[in-house]
Amino acid sequence: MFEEKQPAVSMEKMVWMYEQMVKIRYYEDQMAEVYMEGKTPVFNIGAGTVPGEMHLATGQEPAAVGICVHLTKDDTVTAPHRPHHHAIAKGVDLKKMTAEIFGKETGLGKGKGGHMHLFDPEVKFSCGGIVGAGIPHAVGAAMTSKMKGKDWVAVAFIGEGAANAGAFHESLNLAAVWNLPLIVVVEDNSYGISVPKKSSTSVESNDLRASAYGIAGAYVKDNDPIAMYKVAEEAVSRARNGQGPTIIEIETYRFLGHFQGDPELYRDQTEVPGLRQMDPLLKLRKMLAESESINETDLETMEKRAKQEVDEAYQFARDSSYPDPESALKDVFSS
Amino acid sequence: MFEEKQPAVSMEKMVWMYEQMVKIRYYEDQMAEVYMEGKTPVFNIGAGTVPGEMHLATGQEPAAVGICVHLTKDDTVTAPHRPHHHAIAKGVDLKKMTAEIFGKETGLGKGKGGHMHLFDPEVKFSCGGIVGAGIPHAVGAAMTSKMKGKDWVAVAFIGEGAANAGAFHESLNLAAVWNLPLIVVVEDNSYGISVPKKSSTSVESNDLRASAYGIAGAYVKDNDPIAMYKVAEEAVSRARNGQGPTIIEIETYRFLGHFQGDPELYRDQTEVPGLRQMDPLLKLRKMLAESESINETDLETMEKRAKQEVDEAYQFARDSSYPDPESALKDVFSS
Amino acid sequence: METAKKRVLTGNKAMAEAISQEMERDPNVFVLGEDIGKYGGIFGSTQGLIEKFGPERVLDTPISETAFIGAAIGAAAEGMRPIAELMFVDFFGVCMDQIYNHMAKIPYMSGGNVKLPMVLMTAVGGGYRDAGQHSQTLYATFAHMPGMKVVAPSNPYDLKGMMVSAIRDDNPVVFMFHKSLQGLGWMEQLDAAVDNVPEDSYTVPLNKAKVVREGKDVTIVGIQMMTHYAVEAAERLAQEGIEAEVIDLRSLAPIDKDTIIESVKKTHRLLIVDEDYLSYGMTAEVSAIIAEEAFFEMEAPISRLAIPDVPIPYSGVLEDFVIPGPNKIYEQVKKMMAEA
Amino acid sequence: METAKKRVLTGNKAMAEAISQEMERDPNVFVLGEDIGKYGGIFGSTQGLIEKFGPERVLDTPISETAFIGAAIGAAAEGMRPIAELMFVDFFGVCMDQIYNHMAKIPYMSGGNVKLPMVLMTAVGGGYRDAGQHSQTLYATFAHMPGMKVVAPSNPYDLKGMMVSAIRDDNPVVFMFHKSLQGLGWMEQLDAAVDNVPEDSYTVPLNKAKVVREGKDVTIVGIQMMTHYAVEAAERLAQEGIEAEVIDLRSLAPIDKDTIIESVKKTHRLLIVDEDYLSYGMTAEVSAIIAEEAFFEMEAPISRLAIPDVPIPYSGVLEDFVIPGPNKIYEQVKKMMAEA
Ligand SMILES: Cc1ncc(C[n+]2csc(CCOP(=O)(O)OP(=O)(O)O)c2C)c(N)n1
Ligand SMILES: Cc1ncc(C[n+]2csc(CCOP(=O)(O)OP(=O)(O)O)c2C)c(N)n1
Ligand SMILES: [Mg+2]
Ligand SMILES: [Mg+2]
Repeated sequence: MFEEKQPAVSMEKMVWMYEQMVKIRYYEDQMAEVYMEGKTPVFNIGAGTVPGEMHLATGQEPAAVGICVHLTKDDTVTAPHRPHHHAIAKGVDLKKMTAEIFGKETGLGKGKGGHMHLFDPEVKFSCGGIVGAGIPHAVGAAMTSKMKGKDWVAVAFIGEGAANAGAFHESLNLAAVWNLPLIVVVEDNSYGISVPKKSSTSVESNDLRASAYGIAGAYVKDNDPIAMYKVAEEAVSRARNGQGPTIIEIETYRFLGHFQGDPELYRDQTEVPGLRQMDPLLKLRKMLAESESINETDLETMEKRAKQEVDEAYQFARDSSYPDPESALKDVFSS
Repeated sequence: MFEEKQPAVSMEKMVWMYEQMVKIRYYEDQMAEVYMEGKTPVFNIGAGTVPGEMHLATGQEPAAVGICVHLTKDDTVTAPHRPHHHAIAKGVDLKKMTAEIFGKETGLGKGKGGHMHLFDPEVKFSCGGIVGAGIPHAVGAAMTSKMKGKDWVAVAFIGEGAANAGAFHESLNLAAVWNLPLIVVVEDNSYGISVPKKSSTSVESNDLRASAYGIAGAYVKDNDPIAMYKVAEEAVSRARNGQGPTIIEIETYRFLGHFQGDPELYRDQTEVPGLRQMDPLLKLRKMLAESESINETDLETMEKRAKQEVDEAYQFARDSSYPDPESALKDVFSS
Repeated sequence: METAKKRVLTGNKAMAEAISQEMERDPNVFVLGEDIGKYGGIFGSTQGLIEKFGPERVLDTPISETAFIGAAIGAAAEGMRPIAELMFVDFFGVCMDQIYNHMAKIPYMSGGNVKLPMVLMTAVGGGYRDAGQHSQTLYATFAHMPGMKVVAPSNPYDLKGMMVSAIRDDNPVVFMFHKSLQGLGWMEQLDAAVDNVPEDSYTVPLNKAKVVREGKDVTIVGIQMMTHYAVEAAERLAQEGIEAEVIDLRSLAPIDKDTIIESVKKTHRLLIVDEDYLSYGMTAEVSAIIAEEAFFEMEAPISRLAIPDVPIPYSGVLEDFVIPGPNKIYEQVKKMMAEA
Repeated sequence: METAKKRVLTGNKAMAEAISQEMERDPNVFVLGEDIGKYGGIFGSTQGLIEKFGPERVLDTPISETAFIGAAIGAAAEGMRPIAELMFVDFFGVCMDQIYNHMAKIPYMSGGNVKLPMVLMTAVGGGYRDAGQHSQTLYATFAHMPGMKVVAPSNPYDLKGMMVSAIRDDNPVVFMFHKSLQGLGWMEQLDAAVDNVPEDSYTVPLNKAKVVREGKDVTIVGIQMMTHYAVEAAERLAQEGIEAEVIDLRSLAPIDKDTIIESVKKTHRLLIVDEDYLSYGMTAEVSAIIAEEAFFEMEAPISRLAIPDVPIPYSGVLEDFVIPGPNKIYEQVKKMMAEA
């Protein structure tokens, strides 16, 4: 448990992580609301301000912030279908990201990609809707780093369900053989849609699979951002120093359904309230509030700032125009 | 080394293995010759009695016989692009198999499949030309065994190169989660075509990957058929008793090129003579010859019998007719 | 059957009923795929099955499409009759080797000695803003490859009857169902997704197109959603005195040439409408068949409408622009009639 | 260039030269794939490269197509210009997700903000008895999908020039080379596999078909091996007074409609010949383009020849029966001329 005595993590980093977590949580809460606009009284996934599938990361903030705190914009992040927390922690342009999710012409992809397809080359962030498919892309970024003689690292985020896809195995073996600066972060939120981990995964945790590639593995329990910070710090430093790949698995919590609108008939109704009791955001806030270097006003100011940034992003998205229908024909090829 | 003192393997089984090894070796030697018919003086892969790619298993006999000795015709074997030793050890109809390789209408597939696509449902044998792709088929056979409440096992043979394909990982995880009677035998012949194991594989040996699936793993060194026998005996018994999958890796020798016609510029020219010194066939013969229960005449009789069976198969193939060209249009669908 | 006629089901329930009845009939039939157990399939095709048949015959899988579709092949080779669900057809690329190189070819390469009686069912189609990796139909990608029957029913009656046929067929059948025609509570509610479906088991053939509206002036060939849009357009055209004959292709492979040829012999004009990409797609194949086998029947160029060779974009305005709808069909026919 | 004209290369050496020259020109270009290092590529396309550029830029990979093609995508997104070799196109199914859902779509889904300047080169074609999983061309499987340029050159000159263009192109290019046209020592020796190839670098466009033989009576559209067979047939037909115009399609996507339309305006008759499966293939697309855009130019049904919707069989007699050859083309044209 991260309330326990911890070796020193600088207050600055801790505060950074907390602020990002606040931003992510607020972003997802807002999205949950906006997503229902135009979908009541009769839910219709294709209707409303934000249509299509929507996978929110509420409760999964620690995985993203605990490693992105060690990254610069030269480092690469690839994310899966549930990408908002990673995008925010990696510093993706929040306005353009939100506009993309709204399907607007000012979006990262001019409205062509949407929530599962956010690309911000400025901070080397990408994501996609095919489980496991982002791992090879991170391998390619790690290759580039090595070929160019840089100390850039590449981080691929995946869910625990994705660790059973062939792409996981092929990518880790390749990265290990080539000794690449790759880190795969497995977010174990207990489910792949409705399928519980024990029905999909033959080992307790995926860091154990590191031995199948002769690489480092680490496990973070209790959704603890500070433990994640430390494990990630080591992994990033190994990667930067040419010591090869790492698999990190973090136990995390999916507070919401797989996607918005998921009836969740497959999970015990008492599960989520139990998880909410261990909310990592509240725990970290409590810890900060109890520390001497930061006071309640500072925290509130910071929270306000984070939320304001989010509010501005949503406003920007709302104010933007939809793309010209004919623009659908552009961008297949660049000339 | 299998000359060393060994716990008891019945003479009957030992002799069975030896006879199969003789048959395989002689089959492959004959094939190497026949394959050149019509390809001299100018080699042309598409010409001759047996055209197309030809992957021979000379030197790799122990992997096949050491496990097939424990199987019945209710057990399933799936093999890769280098399938003759497995097919022979599993008891595939040698005449129809050879006719298929000759492209004749009496072949297992009426000339439609060829050397890489041998299907003998009578003994539940199949193979294919896509690296790793046979493993899932064996998983399906193992599922069937379990669903029907049988004690049938399924064995998937692959090369060490195939263990880095996604299908390997997905299949082993699935078989482990479902606790299926699956055995994957990895034949480490040091190369995937020209690529040495150390350039393709991030672990010493693939049995170590068993821990990534919480299953059993075993390693057989020195291409030893008797060590293979014992390891396989345990794996088969585990599978039959509902104790789940096993990965076996066996160190074996590729005496020939990847395929016939391979210039082998990538391997040291002294390597093969060295391997030939450790020929498992000669070693096993020596061991048998030194035993008390079998004499030289018995051995020679057996060798003759094995070779005769092979000669008859080749003769059958030669004597058979090519299929009617129009038959190419049949068998896409069964009615 | 008379009383059963009044019975109404959604697309997904019609499919689940077909599977359930076949599972009762034949102990070798089983289902496997992601979230097909308690969840009942993301698009509801397996609703109620696990409750009835238990987890031994309704198997939730890991996210390992190569392994579980390959396992279905292995099981089919041993005499089982698996139904594997690929959640979205868009995911085909992670397991296409098993589908294309093994499922489709093993029966042929074995000279007919290995049969693979299996169904690969998969959700297709767009129109609800799920973007480039979740909205394709990929009809032609599958139909191009010999060795698979490929069907795409457009209504609950056919979904049930063709699923029964698919399960009983001794060959691999790719069964594409359209998400919007499943009648799910969380999608737009379409009339086309609800239909009379008899409770008793029945079959609908896997190789027959169907004339769903008769007409003498122009033939419109559609499939799944496009059939419904074509009928909508035809009704509008009828008000202006243009009588379009609408054909629901239903089956992509084998393709029912005769029904199309017979129709163009009457109408002498042809528009083909597809929710797949235009180039190298279904519209091309149907056009080529006519240009080869009924060329002299045609009085005007053969016209086609499909996704204009772009990935499916996310934003509603863009997606609506690229997927053909009743309006585009209507306008295209008007243009054809004006020109010739 | 004048003196260079006499320089003769095989197909594989022309490709390797193109890659080598581009690697010299641009440090971001690198190659990865199975057996492309010391072995030089199973079909020789990377011969001599590792000796020249070392294992840092010529990378042998494990048998992990999803990982290494995906890695090429990731590297391209970071500004590298990878050339990935998929040894046989038939293996596409183990990595098609990376190709179809990522390589082809990321540029579009990113609104053009991510460029993927990469080449996926792969060996296609049959005729040498390698059976169902090693003999396909799959032209249409790739060309159907928007977001990739797909080319299939038919001679060493084009192999070099189009490879240079492909490497310099900022878009993903699928570069299909025909095994039989590589001029390898262990395959049948074909004249078509050897050609004049200038040493200096040059480019051949990726979107232009080429009239390789002029004629006035009938147009034959072919690609790769089929172009050569078409020319062979045309020469025989010429002896009988039938002048066939032969077009080498060269590029499947984008397809050069204009060259074909221009030709049929002259000949009014069209035969399309393909080494891919017939249904939903290239022959269908070309036919549909003409039936839509040059319908009134045609005086006879549009005819097509391709693999008759069966997997490629192993036995020589069977394979020869299913792959179109000069004879079948000759006979088909004779039939077309007799009929109309
Ligand atoms: C190859 C592939 N198969 C299936 C899916 C459908 N799918 C989307 S998300 C998901 C579950 C993913 O689970 P996990 O990796 O644990 O991530 P989580 O959703 O829990 O964050 C599935 C099966 C997909 N997108 N891609
Ligand atoms: C998916 C796939 N990729 C590549 C190939 C080409 N290929 C055929 S055999 C082979 C090497 C296989 O090596 P290994 O698994 O060690 O078996 P071995 O040939 O040594 O018996 C390769 C790369 C293939 N057939 N399938
Ligand atoms: Mg999960
Ligand atoms: Mg090997």
